[in-house]
Amino acid sequence: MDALDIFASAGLWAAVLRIATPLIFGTLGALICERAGVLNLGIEGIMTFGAMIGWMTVYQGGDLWLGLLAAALGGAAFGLLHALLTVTLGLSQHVTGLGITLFASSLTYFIFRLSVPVSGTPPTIVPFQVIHIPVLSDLPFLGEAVFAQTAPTYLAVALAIVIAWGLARTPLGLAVRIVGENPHAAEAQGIDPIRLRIGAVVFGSALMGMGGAFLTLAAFNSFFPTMVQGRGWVCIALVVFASWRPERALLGALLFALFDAYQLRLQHIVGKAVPYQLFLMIPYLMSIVALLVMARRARVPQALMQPFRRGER
Amino acid sequence: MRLERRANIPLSLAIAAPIGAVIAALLLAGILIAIAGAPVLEAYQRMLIGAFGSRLSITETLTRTTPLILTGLAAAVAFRARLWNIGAEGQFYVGALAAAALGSEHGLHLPSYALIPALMVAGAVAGAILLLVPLALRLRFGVDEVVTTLLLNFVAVLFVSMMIEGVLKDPLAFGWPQSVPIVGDASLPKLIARSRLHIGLLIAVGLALLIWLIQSRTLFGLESRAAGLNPSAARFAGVSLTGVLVKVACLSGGLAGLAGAIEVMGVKGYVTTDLSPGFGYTGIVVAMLAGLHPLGVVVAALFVATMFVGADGMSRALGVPSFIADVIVSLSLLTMLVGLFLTSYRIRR
Amino acid sequence: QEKLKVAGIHASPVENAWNSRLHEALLAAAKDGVIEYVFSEGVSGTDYPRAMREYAEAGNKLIVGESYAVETEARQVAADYPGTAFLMGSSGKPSGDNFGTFGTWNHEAAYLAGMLAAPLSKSGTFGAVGAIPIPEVNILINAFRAGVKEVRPDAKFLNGFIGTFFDPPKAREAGLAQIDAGADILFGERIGTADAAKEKGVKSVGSLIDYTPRYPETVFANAMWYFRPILDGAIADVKAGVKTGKDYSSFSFMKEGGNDIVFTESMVDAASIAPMEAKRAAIKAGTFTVPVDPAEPT
Amino acid sequence: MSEPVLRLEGITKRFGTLTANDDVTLELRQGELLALLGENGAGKTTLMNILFGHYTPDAGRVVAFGHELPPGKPRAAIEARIGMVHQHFALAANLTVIENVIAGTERLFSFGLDKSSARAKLKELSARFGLAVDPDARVGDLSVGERQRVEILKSLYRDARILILDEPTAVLTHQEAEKLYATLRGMAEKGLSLIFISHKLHEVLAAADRVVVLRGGKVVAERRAAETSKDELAELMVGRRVARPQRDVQAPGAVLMRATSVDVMSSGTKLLSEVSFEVRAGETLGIIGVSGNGQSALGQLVSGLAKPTEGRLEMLGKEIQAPSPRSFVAAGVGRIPEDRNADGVVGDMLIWENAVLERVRGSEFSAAGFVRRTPSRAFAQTVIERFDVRGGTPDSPIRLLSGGNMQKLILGRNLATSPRILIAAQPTRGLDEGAVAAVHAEILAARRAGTAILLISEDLDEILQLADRVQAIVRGRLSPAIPIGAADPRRLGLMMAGVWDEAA
Ligand SMILES: Nc1ncnc2c1ncn2[C@@H]1O[C@H](COP(=O)(O)OP(=O)(O)OP(=O)(O)O)[C@@H](O)[C@H]1O
Ligand SMILES: Nc1ncnc2c1ncn2[C@@H]1O[C@H](COP(=O)(O)OP(=O)(O)OP(=O)(O)O)[C@@H](O)[C@H]1O
Ligand SMILES: [Mg+2]
Ligand SMILES: [Mg+2]
Repeated sequence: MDALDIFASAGLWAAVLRIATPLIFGTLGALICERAGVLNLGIEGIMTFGAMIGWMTVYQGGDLWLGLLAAALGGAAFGLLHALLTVTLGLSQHVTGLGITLFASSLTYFIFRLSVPVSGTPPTIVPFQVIHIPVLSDLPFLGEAVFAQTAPTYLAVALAIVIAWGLARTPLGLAVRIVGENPHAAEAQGIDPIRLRIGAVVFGSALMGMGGAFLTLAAFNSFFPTMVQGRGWVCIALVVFASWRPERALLGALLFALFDAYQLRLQHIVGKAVPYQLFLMIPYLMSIVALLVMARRARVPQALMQPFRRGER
Repeated sequence: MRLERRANIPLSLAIAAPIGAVIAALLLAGILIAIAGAPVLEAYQRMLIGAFGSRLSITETLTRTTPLILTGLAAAVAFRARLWNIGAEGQFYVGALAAAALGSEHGLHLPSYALIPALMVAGAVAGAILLLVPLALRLRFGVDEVVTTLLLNFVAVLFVSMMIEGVLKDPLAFGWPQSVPIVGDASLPKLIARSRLHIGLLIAVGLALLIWLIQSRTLFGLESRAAGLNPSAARFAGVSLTGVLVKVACLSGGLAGLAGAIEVMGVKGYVTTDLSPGFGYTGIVVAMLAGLHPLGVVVAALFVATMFVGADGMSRALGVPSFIADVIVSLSLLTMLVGLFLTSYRIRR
Repeated sequence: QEKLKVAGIHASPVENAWNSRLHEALLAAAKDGVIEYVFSEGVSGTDYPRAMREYAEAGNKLIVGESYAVETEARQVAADYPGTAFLMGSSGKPSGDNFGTFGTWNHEAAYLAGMLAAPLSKSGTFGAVGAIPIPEVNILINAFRAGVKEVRPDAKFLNGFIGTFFDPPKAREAGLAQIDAGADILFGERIGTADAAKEKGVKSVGSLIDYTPRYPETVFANAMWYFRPILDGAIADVKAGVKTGKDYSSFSFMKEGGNDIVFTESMVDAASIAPMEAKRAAIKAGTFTVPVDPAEPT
Repeated sequence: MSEPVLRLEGITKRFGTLTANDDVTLELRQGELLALLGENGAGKTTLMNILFGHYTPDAGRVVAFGHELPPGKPRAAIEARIGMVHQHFALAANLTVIENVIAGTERLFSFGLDKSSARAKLKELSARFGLAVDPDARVGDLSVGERQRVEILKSLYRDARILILDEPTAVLTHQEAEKLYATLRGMAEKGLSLIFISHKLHEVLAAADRVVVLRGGKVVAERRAAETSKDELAELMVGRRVARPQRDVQAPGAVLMRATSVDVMSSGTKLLSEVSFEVRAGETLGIIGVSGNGQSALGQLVSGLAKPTEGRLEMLGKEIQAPSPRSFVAAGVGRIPEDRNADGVVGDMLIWENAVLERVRGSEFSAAGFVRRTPSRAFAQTVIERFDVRGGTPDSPIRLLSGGNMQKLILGRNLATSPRILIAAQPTRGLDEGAVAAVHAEILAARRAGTAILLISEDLDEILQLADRVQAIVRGRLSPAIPIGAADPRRLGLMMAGVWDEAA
């Protein structure tokens, strides 16, 4: 096998979808917050909490879907905290976000340690299994490459499409966009910018929680502290790369996952000739380049990071 | 509920708010401590002991304060001029790497009195360069620096990781990814024997004073303050915004890079990718708590270090999961943010 | 008899396989009434020396942990607290009278696991997933390969490093990538590898701890590492008041009970058991030495 | 006329210690066009913001079509069929016209967003009210006038029966303004009721049915438009008669500043084109124009903030090679920026710091990189005394000063150094009559002392009172100068509309 043959293997593409899934959830979540004008740097901590609480729910006997729901609710709760501080009070978004990340992750580890005293490797659950879709999963190559995923992966891709459509085509989506562009314009149209921003941050954070839960409910079967490993920051980068568009966020997550999956396979062929760090830098550098390209077109939500306080000029 | 900006901040409130915030954070953390089955009051007492109860704990608290002062200053001088440098973490790492590379066997061969300042300058220059990149993007292309500086943190850490697994790898470290160590002449003298406390603390406090002097007494201070508070008025008055921002970036990135260099020279001796437990990010917290005042940064850094070291010691003493320390630090940040907000706003109805 | 006060300082959360070996041995010793055990986990490099000093000042007589990320500072601490013994997983040398070190040597068991693995592969390709290429990991993987090669000299090997110690989903991806590339036996230095094997219905070998209960259909053999002999050795020295600044790695050897293979008979080729057991006896008897090769596997 | 469709009762609104609206009661009848008048800061916008629910009043209530509106809910106002055109447009620049118009019109949680029927309705409204605009254009690409139309269409789209317009003509050309008022009259005839705010008394008299005057947050008078005069309204607004100082005749000296065919470009658009003028010692050249026509760009050019892309700019007989604020200040140019809060002062810095900021690099105020604080404070004290700045000492933050006193300080820090040239951009914008008189007196004193003054102003009266010669600026071009003796409001009005006699 040489470096190019890798692209012809179905396993690569299946891996791309798997690796991308938590990133798709997280990126969509961060994107929704930002389209409404709120930068949510709490993402890394929220994903950590989601990973833990989702797993814990299932470990305590809950259904897998209940676990995913718990992760969403947990994410939403931290999102609400972030929103209360940054939207209602209008505090600095990046400082609060960093605080939430520290708070959510340390609280996660604390709770985990109290409820699961250690013994060897952490206990496991039975994770989401690959679903066999009649016909599609049996297709040659495609069946293996694309239709060999667990349910949350399909959910993530579907969500990306639904959110892309929703932002562009529904009254709610338009309201989110106008709040992120100019909350005063939104208010003048009878939209309550504060409630809408809170809603967007809560919903976006729920998605982040689900992204974290994918790691423990599908990608793996137990929770490890620090297992999120900077995936949240990758999502923040991907939102920028996607120029705040859900369909491009999906693409960006897949592209990044492709680099990662490729890198893991390339090692078999060339050893560690290319430092793996170079591959890991790609999403960040990609995003900075994207910012440069977009700079002239000002696609950034214009009210991003600008607090809106009612009755203030 | 409505928020209303206060016309002026009553002194009593300015004092009460931060105290109230700390109390609130401790009460909330108390719930968790109780859940963990430890005696809450004793826990608070243990925190105090953990931070100040012995020669060891005092020196440890001050050792941890040192990099926080520097990264706090880095954030404070930048934010003052409305340069949103979220990249102190990355600047810290490249500063550390520069100091380690030049301070090693293969680096500069200088006597100690020349080597130490040279390495500090090297660290500062490395940090400054890393911040000048996003600044150039902002000035040239109008790219917002919040996101670019944040993202460059991860690039910088990956770069450091690549270096310490590559050309700067310590061949004597048995394959562990760590940089070549600095030579003995490059390490900072200790302030107190048999402790980790080194003269970096004095340097940090001295720099805080110096920056305070610069900000309050010099032309650059006056102009950079004007540029931060009202860029368009500063421009009208003939202040070169670009010039101010470049200087501020050098100062801010330099301070963060210096923090990294000092941590290597004073404490660790070489670079690994876990050299910093988030000193760069915590520096932002410190700067915010200090209201961006350089002397306030010293106090805020001491506060954050106290909280962490105290809580960490408490967790060991009482067998509470050690993650409680970060919980307490983050809680006090969040409550402090709210507390400071309430000094400038009142809530009506 | 008075219990020895022992503190454990874990740089990672104790879920981490390596730390769990220390943690469990220490818990067991505490349960046996030999020691009193307190610990801290997830202690970052910046905080590690402070934790060492705090425990030393709190009157612990033996402090167990890992100095990989803080080699210089840890030795400094030991010098400052001559009354306390330090027993650290380390890549470096012992230091002074009270800074003892140990390596993680379960390569002998890995060699034996390789012998059992060899006939199980149809493709003749064997994968291995590691964190980063440090000698202890390299030696382990190379020993596994040597074991395989003894039985199947024509075997092909794949190797993947994931660049981090704490990303099981990524270890799983690395395992899947190797299966895609034809491997049908995986040597899992990292947790997560066996999940890939399980998912794809191939077999896997565990390292350090016994993964078989977790993956009963997948993990047929484990290269176990036992910390208790090292710990007992150090405790004995502390109690005897002799110098503890020495290398305790030799307690890791199979003949000391420091590492061994555990396997599920029903899952392996029955014909392969006898030669393996013979090798095992030879190792214990000292007539066979498993090669120690710290070079990075490719 | 008929029943009131809208009633504001006893509205009071405080910002901290400032009472912006004080027990205001107001009625609007069906089909009526009501003008709301008052000085800057009188509380007009605040009142309208309360009516529309942006602000919550401290006391009082709003009754529309017989129903009381809940306070602080724009949505309720919209549902009561009230529409508002904001002083600072409330538009999202990155969205299209149609998106700006339909946002919030449908139930949030529905699949709707029927753009095609919305487009049809918008086109119909555009045609009916003569408000042409492309529904699919990005709002950021529209001209100011078009954006104004979008603001109005937003309200009409929601079938507003009551329309509020806050200073709708401030950014429009004369013709655009006339067209707008014609449209508004048409709306009133179709049964809509309208309130508009304007500072332009002639517009008010021409368009409104009724005028309500606010002063210091209180309603001080109400008049039928047909039964009042400009003079009366002006006096009602200010509360007293204020005599502005008179200019005396004086022969001008040498040309101190000259521009020859200067162009200024900014990101691809030409802000100024072939601008030529000259100013002599002891003379005031007035530049009159409607906002948005290049007055700001001209102000920037002559303050050293914008560089000529073509043409020559000379000062004191020498061409300026590298214009910058610093080189202008060094050459002895005093500069008063058009927006004192944005460009004139740094609110959170002290008065003395603001007083010396422009000149701090000179040896008088600094040495070896350090600020010389004693002479700096002394300078500020001198300015405070000489120019009668009230409300602060050199060591108080400048934001505590009122607008007029702030302006006196800005004027003072420039005039205290006896500049050869003075650039005064909108020097009395937002000031009350007392302050206006003081500023005018200082400008005239400088003229007497031989300073060449370039006065950029939107205020006809100000130009007529201070200038010796006048040029109008229209779409980045300057008209030829006419002597003030030949100028009257009608002629200036025509010049501002771009109609100038090439021969003049
Ligand atoms: N949100 C606010 N917070 C604090 N003060 C305010 C606020 N809005 C208005 N003010 C103050 O209330 C007073 C009235 O302001 P308002 O904007 O209503 O005046 P206006 O009559 O519309 O003036 P203009 O002609 O300049 O538009 C001013 O002194 C203003 O500074
Ligand atoms: N955004 C605001 N928040 C709070 N108070 C404000 C705000 N804007 C203005 N004010 C207050 O409104 C008052 C009037 O301010 P303004 O600048 O309109 O002065 P002024 O009355 O016009 O003075 P002068 O007549 O001398 O020009 C000041 O006391 C100021 O503190
Ligand atoms: Mg005023
Ligand atoms: Mg107004």
